[in-house]
Amino acid sequence: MKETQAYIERIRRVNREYQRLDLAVDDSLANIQAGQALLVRRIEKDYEAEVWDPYLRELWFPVEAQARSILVVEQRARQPFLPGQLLSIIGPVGSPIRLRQKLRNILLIAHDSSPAALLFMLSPLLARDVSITLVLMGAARQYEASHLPEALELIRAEDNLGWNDMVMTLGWADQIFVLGTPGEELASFAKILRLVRSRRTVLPPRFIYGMLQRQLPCGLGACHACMVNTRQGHKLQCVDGPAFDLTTLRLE
Amino acid sequence: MKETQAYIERIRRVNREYQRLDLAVDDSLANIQAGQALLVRRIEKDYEAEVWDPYLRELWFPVEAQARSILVVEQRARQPFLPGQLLSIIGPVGSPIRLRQKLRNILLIAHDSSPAALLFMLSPLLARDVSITLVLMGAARQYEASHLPEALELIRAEDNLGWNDMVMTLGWADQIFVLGTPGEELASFAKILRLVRSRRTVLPPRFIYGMLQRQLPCGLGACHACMVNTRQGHKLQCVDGPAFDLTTLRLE
Amino acid sequence: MAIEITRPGKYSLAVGTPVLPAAGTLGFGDRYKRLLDLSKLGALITNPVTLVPWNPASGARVVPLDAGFLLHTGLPNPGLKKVIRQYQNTWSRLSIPVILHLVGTSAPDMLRACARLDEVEAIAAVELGLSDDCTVADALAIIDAARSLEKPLLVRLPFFECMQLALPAADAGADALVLTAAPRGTVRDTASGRLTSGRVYGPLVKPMILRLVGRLRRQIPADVPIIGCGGIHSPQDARDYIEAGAVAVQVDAATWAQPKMLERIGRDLGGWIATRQRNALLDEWHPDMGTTEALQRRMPSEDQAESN
Amino acid sequence: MAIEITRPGKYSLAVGTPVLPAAGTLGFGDRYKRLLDLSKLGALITNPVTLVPWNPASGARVVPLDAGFLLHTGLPNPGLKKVIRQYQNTWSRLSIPVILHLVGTSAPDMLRACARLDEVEAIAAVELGLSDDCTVADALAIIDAARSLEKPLLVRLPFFECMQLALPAADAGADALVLTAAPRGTVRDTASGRLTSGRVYGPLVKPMILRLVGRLRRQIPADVPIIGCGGIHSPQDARDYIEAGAVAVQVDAATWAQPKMLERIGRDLGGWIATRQRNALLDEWHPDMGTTEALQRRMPSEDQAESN
Ligand SMILES: Cc1cc2nc3c(=O)[nH]c(=O)nc-3n(C[C@H](O)[C@H](O)[C@H](O)COP(=O)(O)OP(=O)(O)OC[C@H]3O[C@@H](n4cnc5c(N)ncnc54)[C@H](O)[C@@H]3O)c2cc1C
Ligand SMILES: Cc1cc2nc3c(=O)[nH]c(=O)nc-3n(C[C@H](O)[C@H](O)[C@H](O)COP(=O)(O)OP(=O)(O)OC[C@H]3O[C@@H](n4cnc5c(N)ncnc54)[C@H](O)[C@@H]3O)c2cc1C
Ligand SMILES: Cc1cc2nc3c(=O)[nH]c(=O)nc-3n(C[C@H](O)[C@H](O)[C@H](O)COP(=O)(O)O)c2cc1C
Ligand SMILES: Cc1cc2nc3c(=O)[nH]c(=O)nc-3n(C[C@H](O)[C@H](O)[C@H](O)COP(=O)(O)O)c2cc1C
Ligand code: FES
Ligand code: FES
Repeated sequence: MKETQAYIERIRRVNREYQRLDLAVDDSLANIQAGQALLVRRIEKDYEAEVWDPYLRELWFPVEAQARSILVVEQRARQPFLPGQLLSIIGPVGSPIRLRQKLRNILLIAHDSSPAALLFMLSPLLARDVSITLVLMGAARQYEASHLPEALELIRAEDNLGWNDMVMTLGWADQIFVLGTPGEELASFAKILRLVRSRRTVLPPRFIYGMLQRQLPCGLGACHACMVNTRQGHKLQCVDGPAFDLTTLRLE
Repeated sequence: MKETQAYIERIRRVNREYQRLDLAVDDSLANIQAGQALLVRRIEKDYEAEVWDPYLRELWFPVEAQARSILVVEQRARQPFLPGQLLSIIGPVGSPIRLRQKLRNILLIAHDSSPAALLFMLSPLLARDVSITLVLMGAARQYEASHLPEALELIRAEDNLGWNDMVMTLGWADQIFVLGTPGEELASFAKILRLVRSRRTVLPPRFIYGMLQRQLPCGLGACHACMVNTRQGHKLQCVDGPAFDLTTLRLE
Repeated sequence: MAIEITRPGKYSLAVGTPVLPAAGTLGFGDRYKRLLDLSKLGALITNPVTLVPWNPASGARVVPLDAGFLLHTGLPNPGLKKVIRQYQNTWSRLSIPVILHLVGTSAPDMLRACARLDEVEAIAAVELGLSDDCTVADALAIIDAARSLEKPLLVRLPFFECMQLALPAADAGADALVLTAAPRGTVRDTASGRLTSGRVYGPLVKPMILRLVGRLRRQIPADVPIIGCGGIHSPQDARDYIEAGAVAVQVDAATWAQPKMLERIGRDLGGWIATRQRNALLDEWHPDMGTTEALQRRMPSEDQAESN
Repeated sequence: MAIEITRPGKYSLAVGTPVLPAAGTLGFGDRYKRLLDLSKLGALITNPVTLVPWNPASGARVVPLDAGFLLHTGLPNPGLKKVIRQYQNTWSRLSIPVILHLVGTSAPDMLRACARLDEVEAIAAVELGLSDDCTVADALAIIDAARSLEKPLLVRLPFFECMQLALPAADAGADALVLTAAPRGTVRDTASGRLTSGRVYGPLVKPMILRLVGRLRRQIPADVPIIGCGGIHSPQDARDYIEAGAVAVQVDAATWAQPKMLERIGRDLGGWIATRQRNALLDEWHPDMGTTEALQRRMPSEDQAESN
């Protein structure tokens, strides 16, 4: 956890809706892992002469690591970025997600959210021959996925959040990671959890995780704005998260 | 006086410090005259989704008219503009300056201010064979003028606001227009007026004008933030100005 | 649609649209005619007027801030007598009621001003502005004197003092409370380098005043309408005030940045917008485009932009 | 440099640098160690602590606004006993004094809390936070109980109520007044669509609080120092508060956006910056650059940019 500077090295439009930014980052971010994120602020040369809108740092989950010091992020294409733009980054923020050792089938679910926060694990998992299913639900069904690896099984859910072969997909999965509706993440997790429980009666620990993507004022455990209730007491998204076991998170 | 839209048609860097923007403007601005200005706000396609920083409209004095609906403005080169940028314009703001009929020699003075607000009259005056002297004083001495018409006589004042041949220049001038220190315009006018009075004992009416460039909240006489005191009572920069006869303006 | 924005009773004022310009925004009604359609607003509120003429403030008047600015005019005006003489014909010709904003200086001033105001038919109601330094006792004396008026009396409360003044003002006979005048602040004027005071405008003012409206709506008698004012920059901002308990709103500085926004908020809350479909009557829901329509004329088409 | 930030007398607190983090900004002192040099600040003020544990607020916690944001945490904390147990060693090791922020709930709570606080040597002073809904009588009872403390007592006043509470709080024995807590506001949470309340942060808060500081400095006894807090985002903002009469300042949300800014303000007002020349010790006056220095490494040179 450090404050460092980075700049936008390259900008690629990957499809109609999204662009990917290659960020040249400090070495301290070289070992960032899936689940961890960056708190990012655009800066000018003169750090003091800042624009205060937007005020808080944005939470960027990398989607790919290229060279040692190049992290790739995915942003809406209509967001105006320029190569050479300087960034101030606080990170890595959060704890790495904990994948099972003997993982064979992983299920990723994005409900009303871009799946970007789930994409960083794709390459390493594909390299380990893990089969990956990505289910896009609700508003996420509109997500354009043409740029994602072909080895990925992509499912667009139906209106009611279900999909063909849902029972099989849920049965096969060794581990599930869920992104929820922005601003309503807990309600969204509760819905998905109900769906999963209706197909699998026993949910072992460390089987299904919800990943929080709330805006973080401080990002390092000081302000307590990101606190969640769990059966093990209060936890912080920015320190203990972003992934929380959905069977222990209090979702009301 | 209307609210219309314009866009930036072309951007030219004219020297190290300045760029000129060609604005494609509404026909209602075709007859804008020297002294009049535009109140400008950058807008997006969706007028409601505005950024509120900067909040107030900027005051832009055109420096040149090209085709019927092209107005040129001069801006600092480091201001980031893009061709195609949409603008919302309220204008023309203010009253045209009143040039003498039989003008032969005009003296323009920019004290601590870019001379941009004085440049719109250059071409028409040069076409009428009027000789023009532009004196750059104080911080304005750094103004890069390589792009201004060669026919213009350019003088950079000395530290003490004087210059070689000052007595002659002041003696010859039929009319004088002065721009003052931003934020301290009245004090600045008072200084220049003292300087002129020390060389010419009689200052006829409509001989020496100060041009105000204060930021205008409304620009059309409603908010009364731009009020000045004159010997003829209160006047508004945005309606009666920007040029005021320095012998009638109350400068304290 | 007729919305009563003052207490029902002997004198009451109804407007067609619950959107008004805040005092000081539109001048006296003659300046914005070409930039917006006043008939889409509920009423005109005039610039502040004092019994005797006031001079403009000296020193810095406008200081830009982040997403806002500070303004200090000194409320210059030629005094009540001259204002009435100069503008009463303009007001008579307007299709909407005129509310004169009267600066609350002292009780004797108010008695004299009200006597004069009662004679002017073109004025439908009076909005009283109270000073920020005014004690509860001062305020009550001024309101009491202004209550001699035979027209509806709106009282606009200062920002910091409004929790204290609201209930006494309602009890003293205010027919409506306007919450609030723009908050006062002190900033460093970048030009002169000096600390300088004035009123602060910008979107960040809204959350604080919206909260005051919500709280005071629960505290003051239900028959005294509240009019919300502060930081309104969009139709949704205006609707937030209505949801918090205001019967109408006043829009201030946003009008200078985007004149048509005031009209658009008026159209929206006044029920004037019938449709928001693409290609519907352009003038109805892009009123700010005026006659230029540069968008249509020359903007690169969406598809071109996408294929870059 | 030693600056007394509380009333001279039996208990008084002096700091080396008149810049402090506002309560709630830095946690309990263990979180920001790698992002800023605490020794460049005058003291650490802890997150708010209550006698008994408090849970986090439900619903929206962070709502972005124009040049600002709204925050509502509910002040979650594990209660005084546990906080002391957990952090007193951390505090003992710090090179700057620690001020514990105590939430002023009730007089009996305060008596119990102060008895406990007096036992903890690592705590140099207490800052008392008063609720926005608290009447003058409530406030006095709470301050009176907290006055049982045998350490300096700073009192942080709520925004809207501070003109009313300042003089009574000083008379009741506050050793310093902190002006003010962040103002409360109500905004529409875009995610849920509901009106939601919390505290408002951003640069536009500063003009209003700066004015309050200027006015109150002239009203309260000269021996009661004022500490300014609200909307400080640069060394100049901090200096404005000092010019308006504050003896020290607290920096709040700016720290989250630019952690090094807090340190930079501390360096600036603490007299730590000896030079501002180009090519002077980089670490001294671009402390925010950390170890990356991307600027030097790869920025297109000025000349290239100029020749476009
Ligand atoms: C014993 C105790 C326990 C408490 N526990 C908690 C707690 O667990 N969590 C917590 O958050 N607070 C808690 N509080 C604090 C209490 O909620 C605060 O008094 C309140 O949040 C203060 O907010 P406010 O002053 O901004 O009031 P207001 O602005 O009046 O807001 C009060 C509530 O009404 C809503 N509201 C405001 N205006 C409107 C409107 N116009 N239309 C619709 N809704 C509106 C807001 O969303 C807000 O939640 C507790 C207080 C006490 C005394
Ligand atoms: C009869 C009468 C005539 C008046 N005439 C005029 C007039 O002609 N022009 C006019 O502008 N106002 C005039 N006023 C209004 C008077 O000045 C206001 O009461 C004052 O402006 C209120 O400002 P404030 O409440 O923001 O006070 P404050 O914030 O206390 O400000 C008062 C003045 O002190 C300065 N100041 C504030 N804080 C500091 C600080 N910390 N350090 C240094 N300076 C500081 C400010 O620049 C400001 O000018 C008049 C008032 C009366 C009663
Ligand atoms: C009781 C009172 C008397 C005032 N007298 C004068 C005055 O004589 N001249 C003047 O210019 N302003 C006067 N003002 C106006 C204030 O200076 C201040 O400008 C006004 O309240 C509004 O400020 P604003 O322009 O920042 O909105 C007076 C204000 C009050 C409340
Ligand atoms: C007297 C009082 C009692 C409070 N009790 C609780 C409580 O039991 N639980 C809680 O979460 N917050 C409680 N609060 C905290 C408020 O909800 C509020 O969050 C707090 O004052 C600060 O708000 P902020 O997080 O927006 O800064 C209490 C506040 C006060 C003043
Ligand atoms: S974001 Fe501040 S504690 Fe997590
Ligand atoms: S700018 Fe508003 S009256 Fe001149």
